[in-house]
Amino acid sequence: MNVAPNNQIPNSQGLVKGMHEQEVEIAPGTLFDAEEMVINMGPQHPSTHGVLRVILKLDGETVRDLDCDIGYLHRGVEKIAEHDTYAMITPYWDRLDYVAAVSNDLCYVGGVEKLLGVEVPRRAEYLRVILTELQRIASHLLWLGTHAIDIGAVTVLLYAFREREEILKIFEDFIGARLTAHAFRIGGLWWDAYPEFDKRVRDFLKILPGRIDEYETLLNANRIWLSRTVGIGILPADEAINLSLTGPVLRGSGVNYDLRKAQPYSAYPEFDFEIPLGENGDTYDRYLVRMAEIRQSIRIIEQALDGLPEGPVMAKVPKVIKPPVGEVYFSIEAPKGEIGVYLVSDGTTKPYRMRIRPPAFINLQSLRRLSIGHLVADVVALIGTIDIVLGEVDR
Amino acid sequence: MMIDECGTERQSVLRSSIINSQFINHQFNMLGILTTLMFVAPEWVRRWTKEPRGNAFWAEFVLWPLIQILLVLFIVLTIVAYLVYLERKVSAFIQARLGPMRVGPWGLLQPAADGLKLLLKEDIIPLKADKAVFQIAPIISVVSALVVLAVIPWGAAWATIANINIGLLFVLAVSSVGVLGLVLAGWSSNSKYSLLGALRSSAQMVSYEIGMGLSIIGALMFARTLSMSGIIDAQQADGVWYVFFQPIGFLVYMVSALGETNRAPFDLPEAESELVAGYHTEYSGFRWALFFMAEYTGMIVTSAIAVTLFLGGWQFPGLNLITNKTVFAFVSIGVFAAKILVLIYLYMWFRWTWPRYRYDQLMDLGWKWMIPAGLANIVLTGIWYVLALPKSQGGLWGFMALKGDRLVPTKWGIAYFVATGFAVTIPIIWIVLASINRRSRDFNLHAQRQLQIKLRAERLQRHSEPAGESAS
Amino acid sequence: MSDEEKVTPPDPSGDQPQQSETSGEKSPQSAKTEASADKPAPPRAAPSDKPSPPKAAPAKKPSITSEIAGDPFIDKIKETFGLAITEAVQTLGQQILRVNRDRYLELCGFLHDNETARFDMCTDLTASHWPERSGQEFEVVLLLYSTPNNRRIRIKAPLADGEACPSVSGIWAGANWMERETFDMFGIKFDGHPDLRRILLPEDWPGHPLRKEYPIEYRDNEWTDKHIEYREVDYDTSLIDVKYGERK
Amino acid sequence: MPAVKTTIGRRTLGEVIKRLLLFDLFKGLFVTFSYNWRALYEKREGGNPNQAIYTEQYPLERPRVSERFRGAPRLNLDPETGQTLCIACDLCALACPVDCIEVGSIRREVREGEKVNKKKVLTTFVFDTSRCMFCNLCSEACPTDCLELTQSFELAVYHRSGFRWDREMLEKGIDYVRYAK
Repeated sequence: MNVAPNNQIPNSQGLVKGMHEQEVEIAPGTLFDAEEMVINMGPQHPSTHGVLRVILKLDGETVRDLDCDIGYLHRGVEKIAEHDTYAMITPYWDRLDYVAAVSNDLCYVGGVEKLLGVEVPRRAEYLRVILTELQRIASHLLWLGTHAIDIGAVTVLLYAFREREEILKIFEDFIGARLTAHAFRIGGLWWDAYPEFDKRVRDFLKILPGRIDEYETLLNANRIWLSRTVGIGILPADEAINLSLTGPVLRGSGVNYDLRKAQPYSAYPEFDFEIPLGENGDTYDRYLVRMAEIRQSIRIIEQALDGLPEGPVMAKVPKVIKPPVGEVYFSIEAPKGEIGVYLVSDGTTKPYRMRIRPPAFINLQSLRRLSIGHLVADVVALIGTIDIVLGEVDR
Repeated sequence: MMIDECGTERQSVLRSSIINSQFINHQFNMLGILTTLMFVAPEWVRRWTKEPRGNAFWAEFVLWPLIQILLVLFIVLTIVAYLVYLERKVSAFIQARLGPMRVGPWGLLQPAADGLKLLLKEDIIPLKADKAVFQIAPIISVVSALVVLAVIPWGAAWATIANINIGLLFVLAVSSVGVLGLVLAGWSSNSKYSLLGALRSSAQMVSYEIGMGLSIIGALMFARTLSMSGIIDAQQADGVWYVFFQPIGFLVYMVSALGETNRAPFDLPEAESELVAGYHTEYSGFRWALFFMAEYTGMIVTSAIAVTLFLGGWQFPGLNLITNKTVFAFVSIGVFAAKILVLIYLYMWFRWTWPRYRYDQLMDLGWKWMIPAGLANIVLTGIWYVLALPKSQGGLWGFMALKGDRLVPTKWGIAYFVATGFAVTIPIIWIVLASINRRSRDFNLHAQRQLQIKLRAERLQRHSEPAGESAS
Repeated sequence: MSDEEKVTPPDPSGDQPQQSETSGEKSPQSAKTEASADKPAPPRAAPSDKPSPPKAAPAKKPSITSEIAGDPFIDKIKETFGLAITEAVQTLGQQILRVNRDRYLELCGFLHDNETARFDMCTDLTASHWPERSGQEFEVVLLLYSTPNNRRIRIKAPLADGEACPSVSGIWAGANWMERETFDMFGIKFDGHPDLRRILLPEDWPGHPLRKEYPIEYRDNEWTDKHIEYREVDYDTSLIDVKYGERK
Repeated sequence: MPAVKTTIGRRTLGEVIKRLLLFDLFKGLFVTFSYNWRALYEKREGGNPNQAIYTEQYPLERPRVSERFRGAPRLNLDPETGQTLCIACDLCALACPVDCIEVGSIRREVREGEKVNKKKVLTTFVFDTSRCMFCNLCSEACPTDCLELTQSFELAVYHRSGFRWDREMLEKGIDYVRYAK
């Protein structure tokens, strides 16, 4: 048995120093001599949503301490970006948060457009909003399914995937790819909407609210679901802000911070929608917030479809993109939170430095704060509630 | 003593069925061949051993039971394989999928393919596992599940392997040995996930065993026998299935049975999202299949007990119209199987609908809800029973009458017991449970919510004080 | 058949960035080389200029950076910190303060606690490497956000190579992992960080990849030698079964 | 901004009774049972979101691949002459973020009517589909609509070397296996 040595002394923040080295050692003594058991959750584990490795220090089943080991998927996107031209970097952004590729693209092309001073045609902006909101729905549906399956409700996963599949089909017809979409180009879109786009999206939006009701029937009032989520991982607003959380995790704690309203980008100021906020900042509230966000996204898409202007979808952008010397930080509200790009340009065709502000990476560090004192089963629920995608955490 | 008793009972049953010569006319249809095998075979064996008719120990207690055992094992294990298929199909249909479709028409040969695959798979034993225990554990698990099949009254007359007079006790005793297999599997695997799963399962099964034991006592008060067929006969004599007398008992039994068989929403020992696969994480191939077999046999067994105790066993209104004994026996098996299947569908339906409880909540449910409910049910049932006794025996209303040598409720008595079961027992037990769990942390979500709001308000107050201390 | 058959072999991928860099900066030159037909043009540089409009020569665009003027809060910071604020500019409407390393932590505390500003969220913390700036090779970039005021500010603290930066993870707990990542990628040490370890790369990984001197083609190093087992694989060529046929 | 409504805060008598009768659990059971029931009798039509069963039985039912789908690469030929459209300009290789394209060309004299021009002519073209991330940047960069990502998506091969597509393969396309029942 791998047993934690007793001599690990938590430092000022309570983190176990040198967990990496020590947890593989086999300490002399039996299970019953040691006060705590160190257990590896991941990197191959059904509910770590990828190759996340969580090292848990357990007392019985209560989590005493926790450390996340990440980087198994590290590709060095920021380094690659320094060697690629601006247009070539976009596909890499698809592969960060690969369940919300369209949102990532919007962040990157938005950043470059801001640096270049390009004005994107209104039709393109509207189409971008439609696609990103569809992507938000898709991402939230995937989150819902995986979160539910973590808590044991398997069926919701399949239902959610069915609806997500419809979105992916719309993407495939529009963009040409389902997952890693490469949806946007600097200056607009490569493709205009296909003829039946409007009808397909509307058909889907007609089905979706009923389906969300179905998920909520299965989960919302279910006593097992409630007892698994209510009061689990409570995060007060001030702490959530201090931990730099963004997205539904922050809004579940009642902080009204949504970049679509706070610092509007693209065509968002033209739409009427609300930001759902939680009250108690527990797992259940974060679940409710996301479900409400899906409904708000439906509203936005309907408005965008109604007001979709005619015109070109691509601005006049030089083939060789050379932004002026300077730097920019541009961020959007991705499904996981605030995804941002910090671009430093030295006037050449390649960015001097590109920094991705990864929402899931930064949200993930709250896992330790959330989990300590809860049970192993709650850690699973909490990983789910943070909604991480390891492609983005590791970059 | 016991063996003698049931032996003579069996002989009398056999003799009577052999004297009944109807089946001989139907020898050439399938039914006939089967009945011939089951009834004449012991007779042949007797003649072959050339022993006097009254003293056929070998035939009576070894050979004939062996045939029965093999038959039941064959049928039950086939059913188990097809239960897996059923589970996959039911889950698929619930989840907007198709399920297995490729092996055979509608995937009907999938269980065979799965079995073959599992047999051919590499049998992996972890390097640091306790090898002997690792190998024995699944056997213990599956044997304890299969042994119980011996006393289950599959149908009328001859369809029970052993009709012993302590059948129910035997079931409870043997099925609780199954937990030993899980614990040993978890321990010997030398894996933390397995160990956690084993610890969970041992605690869970031990706790739910209590609830289960308490829940059946109410029904036993009416049946007044522990013999499985006796219970069914008692329900026939009383004229009503005990689920109507014992709604709470049935509910508690079903919940406990879910917990006992480690099915969702109580599948904590093998909660795949937390413990990968719990106690059988390190198992592969056919050893793993044995655990699977044990689980599904456990489902059959618990359902069979529920059917026997609460749902009238193999009885069904109108079944007595069948006069042919052989047909009656087979129809009764069919009825019993159908009832089991309905319960198993319930198991599957629950599993694919609800989320999973957390470990401590599961224990709370067992200890704070199921056991008090079972106890209260016993007390209340006792009170109703005593009140309904014949006036000559000190009862208040005399809703029961002596029929032969057993007390049977009259028509008013049936109405009285059903009414008390539903209209009085349920509210009283609910009040009892509510008062017990009023301050329960995990179940009183309202209180929990209020506490959070209070804590949050405190935090915000603290936060609104002039900042500065938070800066380093 | 012409005599001068010259197949231009495609370059290995590592070369490519350099090539297109030259195409960006020295496009007049490359245009000249293309014009002379005898000499083969550098394979990558020539075509990239073709589609670009004729005025390919990079006209110096007006700078997008300007001094901040008339912002009372920035003025107050300048007043408080005096010469420690070496630069206060805005780019595309985004305010940037450059502060000396010595008073970096103090400024952060001020921004966090100041009642009017209350930059309570550390949106991002990163760094950039400027090898040609001697003595200020690194720049820690801190992006702050104020939830009450919906306002952003960017703090930059220049550092010399090897110099440690004060940690702000005591002010914003969220900066913890960002600082770890910055340490991992740039090798910048953060004083007072509770748990400064590598986060994305393995503990014993050589080098810090986002430094400019770190090559992009860097697949096999001591770490891979030590941890990844190489095995010779005999390819079973019978498995190679590529069919040609009519497109369906 | 409206906060999310949380249904736990208040408890009316109705809610208590519903909870007593396990209403929340039965509601969920009803949803799943309705699916199960519909699955038994409804006509099956793969990929229809209104049907109770959504499964598309892939090898039996071919999926509908959209027109813009970015799948296997192809080098288009001139439909009249049968010659390649590629002018060996190398733009695709330059545009590729993962450098999976290698264009080989020679400079040779080509007779065009009266004139004899010196022109770059395509010799080899190698496309590494194992590295390709199907971003369409090469196809967008192509000035002659020669390189194109097509709708075929079954790119699995038995050996790594099968990912390296040469010019012949790119022009003719792979003969991928279609699975019969």
